[in-house]
Amino acid sequence: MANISRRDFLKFIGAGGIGAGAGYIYAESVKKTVEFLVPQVIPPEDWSPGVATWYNSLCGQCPAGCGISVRIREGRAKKIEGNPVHPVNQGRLCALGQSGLNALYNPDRIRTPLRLTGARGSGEYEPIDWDEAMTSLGGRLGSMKIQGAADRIHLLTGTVRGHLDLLLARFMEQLGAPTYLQYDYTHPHSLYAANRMVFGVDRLPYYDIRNSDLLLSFGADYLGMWISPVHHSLSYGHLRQGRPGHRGTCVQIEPRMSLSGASADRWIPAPPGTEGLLALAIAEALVDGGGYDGADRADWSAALRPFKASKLAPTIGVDAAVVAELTDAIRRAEHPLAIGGGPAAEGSHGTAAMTAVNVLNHLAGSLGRRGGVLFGADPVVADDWRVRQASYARMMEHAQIMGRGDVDVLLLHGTNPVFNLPQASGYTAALDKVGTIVALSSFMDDTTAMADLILPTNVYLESWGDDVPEPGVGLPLATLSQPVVTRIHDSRSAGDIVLGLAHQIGGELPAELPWTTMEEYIRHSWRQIYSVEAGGTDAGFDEFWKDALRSGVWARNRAEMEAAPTVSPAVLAQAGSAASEFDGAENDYPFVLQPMMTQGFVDGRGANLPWQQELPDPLTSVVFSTWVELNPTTAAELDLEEGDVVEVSSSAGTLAAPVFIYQAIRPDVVAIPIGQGHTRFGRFAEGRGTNPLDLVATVTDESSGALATAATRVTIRKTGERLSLIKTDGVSRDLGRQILGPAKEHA
Amino acid sequence: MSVSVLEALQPFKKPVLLGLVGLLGFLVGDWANGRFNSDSAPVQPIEFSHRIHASENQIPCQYCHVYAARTPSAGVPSVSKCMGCHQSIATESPEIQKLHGYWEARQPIPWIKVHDVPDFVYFTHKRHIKADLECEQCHGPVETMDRITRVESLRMPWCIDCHTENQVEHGRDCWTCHK
Amino acid sequence: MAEYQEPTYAEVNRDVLRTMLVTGPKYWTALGISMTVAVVCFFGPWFYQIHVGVGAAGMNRSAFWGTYLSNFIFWIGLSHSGTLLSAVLHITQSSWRKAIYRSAEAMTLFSLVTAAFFVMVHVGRVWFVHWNFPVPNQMGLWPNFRSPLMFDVMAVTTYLTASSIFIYMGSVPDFAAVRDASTGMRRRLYTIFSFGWRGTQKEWHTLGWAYTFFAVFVIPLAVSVHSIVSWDFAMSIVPSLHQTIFAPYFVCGAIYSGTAGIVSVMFLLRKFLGLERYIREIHLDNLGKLLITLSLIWTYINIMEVFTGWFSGSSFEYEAMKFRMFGFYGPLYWEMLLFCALVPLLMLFGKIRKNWRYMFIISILINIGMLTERFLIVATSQPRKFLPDAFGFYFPSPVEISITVGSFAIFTTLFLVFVKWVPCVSIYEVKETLQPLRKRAT
Amino acid sequence: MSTANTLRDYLKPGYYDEFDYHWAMTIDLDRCTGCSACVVACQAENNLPIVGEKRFSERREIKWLRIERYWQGEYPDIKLRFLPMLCQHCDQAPCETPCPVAATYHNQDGLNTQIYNRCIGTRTCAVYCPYEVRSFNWFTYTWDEPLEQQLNPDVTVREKGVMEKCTFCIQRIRIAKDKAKDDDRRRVRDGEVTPACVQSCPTEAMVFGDSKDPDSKVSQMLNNPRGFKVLEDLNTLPSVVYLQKVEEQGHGHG
Repeated sequence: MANISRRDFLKFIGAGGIGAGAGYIYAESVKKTVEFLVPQVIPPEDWSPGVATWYNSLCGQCPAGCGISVRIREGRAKKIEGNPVHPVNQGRLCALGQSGLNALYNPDRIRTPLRLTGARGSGEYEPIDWDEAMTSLGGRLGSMKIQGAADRIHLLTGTVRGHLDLLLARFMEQLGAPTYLQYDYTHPHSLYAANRMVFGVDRLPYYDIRNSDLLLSFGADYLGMWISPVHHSLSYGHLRQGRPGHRGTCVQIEPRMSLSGASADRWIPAPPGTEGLLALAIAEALVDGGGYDGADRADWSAALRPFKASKLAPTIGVDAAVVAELTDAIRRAEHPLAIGGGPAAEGSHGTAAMTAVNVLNHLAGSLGRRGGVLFGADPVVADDWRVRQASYARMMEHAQIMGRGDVDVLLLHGTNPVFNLPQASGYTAALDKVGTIVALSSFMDDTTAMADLILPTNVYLESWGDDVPEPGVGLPLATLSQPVVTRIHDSRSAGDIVLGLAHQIGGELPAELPWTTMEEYIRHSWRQIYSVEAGGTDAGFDEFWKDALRSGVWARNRAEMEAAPTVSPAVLAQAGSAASEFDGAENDYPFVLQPMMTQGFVDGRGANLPWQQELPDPLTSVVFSTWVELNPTTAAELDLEEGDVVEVSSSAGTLAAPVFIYQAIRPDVVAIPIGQGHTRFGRFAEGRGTNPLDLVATVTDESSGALATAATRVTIRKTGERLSLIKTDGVSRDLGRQILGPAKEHA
Repeated sequence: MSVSVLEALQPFKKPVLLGLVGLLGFLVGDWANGRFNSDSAPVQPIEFSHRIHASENQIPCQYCHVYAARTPSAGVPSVSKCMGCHQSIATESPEIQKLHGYWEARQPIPWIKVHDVPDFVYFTHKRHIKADLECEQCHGPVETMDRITRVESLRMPWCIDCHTENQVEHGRDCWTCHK
Repeated sequence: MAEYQEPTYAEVNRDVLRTMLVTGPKYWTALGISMTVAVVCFFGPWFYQIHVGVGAAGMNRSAFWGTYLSNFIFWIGLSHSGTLLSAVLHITQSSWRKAIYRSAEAMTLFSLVTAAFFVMVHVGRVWFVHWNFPVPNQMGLWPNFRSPLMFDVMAVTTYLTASSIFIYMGSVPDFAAVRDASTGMRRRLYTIFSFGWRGTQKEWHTLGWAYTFFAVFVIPLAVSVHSIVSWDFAMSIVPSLHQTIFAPYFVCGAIYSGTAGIVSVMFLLRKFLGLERYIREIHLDNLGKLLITLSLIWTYINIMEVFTGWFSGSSFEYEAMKFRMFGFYGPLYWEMLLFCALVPLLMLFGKIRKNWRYMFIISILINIGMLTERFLIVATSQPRKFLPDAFGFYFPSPVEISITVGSFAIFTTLFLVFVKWVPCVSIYEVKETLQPLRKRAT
Repeated sequence: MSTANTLRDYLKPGYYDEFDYHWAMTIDLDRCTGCSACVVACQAENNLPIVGEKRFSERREIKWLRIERYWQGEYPDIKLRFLPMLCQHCDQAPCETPCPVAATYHNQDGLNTQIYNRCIGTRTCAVYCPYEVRSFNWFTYTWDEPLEQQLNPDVTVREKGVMEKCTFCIQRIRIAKDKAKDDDRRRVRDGEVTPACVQSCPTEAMVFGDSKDPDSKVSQMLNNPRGFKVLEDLNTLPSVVYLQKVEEQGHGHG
């Protein structure tokens, strides 16, 4: 361009300038945001960046008492795994246990002490600080103690074992308050009762599934929710494939196929409440066929005569041939083992049924024998917690006292009776009569929501404590629970709160409970354990303690077994009829209700854990909801399809829930999972599903005082509404695609 | 009447040229920003000089960056570490006064990150040091710097090139650095 | 109807150029509406989707592909015929093509553009869509050349380039015509567009040669493009997609829907731009015959597909086919057969074949059918794959439906713009077909 | 040029023999009880999002490992069989070829990789995968405070529009290799790496290891006559081998 006019020149300058500016700003805008490199002021010694450390502790998700090992990065818990050296779970852990992180980091945890401002149950609370909470409560308890009105103080906890239990007991004792109860829906009262009756022991024996080669389970969902699932699963794996060329057989007798039923080789849907009879029928056949050769054989066959299979067949809905087969199997087996639980134990005569199972074990010669029922030595920590386990009957007495208005202060910890007791029990109403309800709780659950004062507790991952698993695995052991992370909210462990109260109250309590923190107390108690073991000296305890902290468990390195108790035929008469009776007439209420604990939620305590909510139910793949399981034929008769909302009603109550067509359930049984239907329990659980316990009539098993949850009859009505169940399954048949492996010739 | 394209294009000539000039300007501006206002050497809360420590006092890198050989991250020294020496040394200098300020307040020093690898990369110092790389290879002649400056781009092509030259075992498998 | 009066050269210029130079309110309203729909139904929802994630669409586990992909195929399909047809007919020197090929090729172009949009709507992270191209980048990574989707990117881009060159080349003389008929800025523009076309013998010769060359070049390309698109499916091992027949199936289907598309467009152009004298029964008649042939081939392939499903005897193929024919989407399947296999048979009757209204309706029905076909291919295959436990279901979300509607608006908009910038009937080639004037005088 | 190179190696004949590891897994269906511990273990280890009820109902859940259920027979002679389904890390993976940007490919450990940074979300891999083990991030998921504190710092948190799947816990493999290098071992010892699912399995049904090492536990399991591969006819050469459930004879449905 030869001649550029002046204004053109300016234009070019402008263009260039604007361009340059734009370029500069652009470069500025794409710069990374400034990141900081923040050092520690004083680095902790066992810390280095980007490297994980593991702490061993105790799982608090269910009473099985597994040892856990938690992965910590930069002071935060990242993963929970089983403690490899723990004899109960040997490094393995169930889904619920692993979801413990959801409890620790749950967004709905109670973060500060709360005082009720509105009406009870209104959920209107004001945050207060700890001193205020402790002084007011301590003062209250103290004054009651002085007035000698301490017996008007009740303490109700969930299953609490080990030294925390002893601490609580001591505290109540010093306070002069006799009532300290533990209520846990999962506690198998009838099984305990039966064992007391037959074996004369008040402790669960160890069922050696691992080494047995024939496992007869009368309703016990040992892989699902029975006593110690993870340990049983380990044993099951060994039973199946652990011994080369020698595969154990499993038979499951239950009206609705449980997780264990699915894994069993044979599933026998005996009518609900007749499992006991079947056990006796087998026992009879065994004695009759000479499978039992004890000295008292004659007495046994006499006592068992009424249970001849041929006679019973119509009642127990299992024909004599099957009984014969099972009997042969037992006779052929080297290590037969019978276990009982679940619906069989939840009948109106659950104790009798469990007695029958025990008897069968005796006659099969499985007592005190490898692969059978083993009786362990005394535990290393006093285990009178069992005495405090309140059966339904005992809860009702306690409720009556409350109802009379004779309870001024009720201390609650780690239990949720409002949810876990049937409405018909009227517990909630009685609760309302209590002067002051104080809840030591991490979550605002159905019961905590009734409290006047709420003291937020640490979850187990933040607490000191210890535990003796029940049943022990043969060797006396104790699990140590230590905080794996620093408290994330302004909460305290139950033990610390109690110790704090003791000092508040004053009097002789501080002397009797001299420890200031739970840690100190546990350390002290373990010192005692140690000195007993070491023969009266506590030299070298510090080493021992370091070890314990590192391994998270201490076990005496030799198994100690007691001889098998003798069993007399008299127990049969003592136990009475093993056949269950039901609430409600058969023609008004054609179906039997089976409220079932699911592995995901246990008795509902897992419902606030998002991972559990999002975990497809192992048997149905349903998530987020309550469903009503029906047999296909039943559904067809009632013209019901999956997702049809039905109204299930018993003499005690009514609920509405969508139908799920379950292939493996008796046509005359309706199963509903427990766990959902919380009124208060945080964002993940609230207003979701319904609680089948509202249907349960208050039938109790006299011998154990347990609530017979499987002894209610119900009727079903189609509402016409639909509510499509959320599930992950598409089509649960393999359409001949041989997805589970090439078809075998014989199949 | 003409049908010549060039003629028709005449009036568009100037706008196009203007555009080009603008573009040129843009590039210049972009470059200028990098040159004169780069974020490769930010001003730190304390004028810490690597030259004094590493060069004059001959303190080895890992005396302060203790974690470098042991863990994925080199780790910036803790305040207590600094105080370890500066309790007594050069206490009167204003910069050290700042340090003391942080120490007494038990506050960490908010150092600005200079060598910041892109997100979603799992870089580990340990492996690189165990492979006998010199710190200088990535961090440049730190011992000559009063204010620490980024000399390498720390971007993926740079990583890949080095991995390729040194024939790092599976050094170009994505899962070596991304997870 | 009066005896058909061939237009004179002058008339041709006048009539065709009028469509460009004279613009009535009708046009503006049409343009306004289509643009609004495009923005509201397509871009709005799309940006919303970019914001929240592809979850805005109805796709889910086991149905990872949805309407976005089926629409992509549909538009690619529609693009066929345009260029392909015009090329084939050019080589076979069938003179009836001359009046219609320009707009047909335009269709190709614009449906390709629309299809390209769907690629971007489909992917999860559209801001990285450029990684599909083998351009050097800061990570020093290259695309995966084994991927049928990569073939796709190549094929479609090539096809787009080729067709645009093809259509442009064919329009140069007409641009010149426009240039000569206009003044001012427009004249300037068209001077540039027409590369200073003078109409000398040499120029005509070169154009003719280059044009024929391109025609030959474009035909295999067009065929390959849709074969490759079909491989997106056929290369998977998904039952009912993993079939050798897919390539011919797709190509035939593409030409089929494309030709039908041309009929619809012809009808509209003729009606609204008053080109009755140029677009005539003969075109309709020939296109009709073509359609019948294609519909028969298409029907045959469909029967074969069902046959393979049955004959294979594998539960996988069988279940998938059963689901397609009698499952939730069964009705759609039969609707497709009705529209694409039965209805076209009506065109066997000359009366219907020569009637603009009937043909228009039929052509629309065919394309509805083809749209359904593509949808079924996507929606009924994935939810019935191998593991029954993972069987699922797919239903398009409002966002998807709206975007589908919007895509038609995009196409319309582009076409409306096109008719104002390029003579939608080739002036010079039409002239070639006319009797010289003096002949007509005698 | 990493990807390009990986691909070139991949096309070489006998590439599989050149693996320096070949991670494999066996799942004994005779031990598996369907308890789902592995599912949660995976969720915890790999930062799988909590998607919520709505997303679940839309079948948009993200699970790298799921339990499939198959009923056999009719009541009362009925059986329920479980099939844990996770990425099979096929040696001839149908999902690897179609990714236009090579975000998924086969690496030298016989692993089927998934590179989140590179993924543009065409979802082709998921369509091509016969096992349907790939999950797509239809949205960007968030964690309610303070749940995010649990996130595993060793694993990338994925954003919307990205495909993800089981990695055989690559982060654990890397840590193990790192450790091996530290004590100057050429190879990782057998049992040094256990993916989260294998680690948690209460019945010890899952075994993981290097199938190139003839002495490894997994190699021995691979010789088990009960072994089979799901959808073997597709010849995808999975690295996950299932051991068939043993069916008792004589009664019921066998």
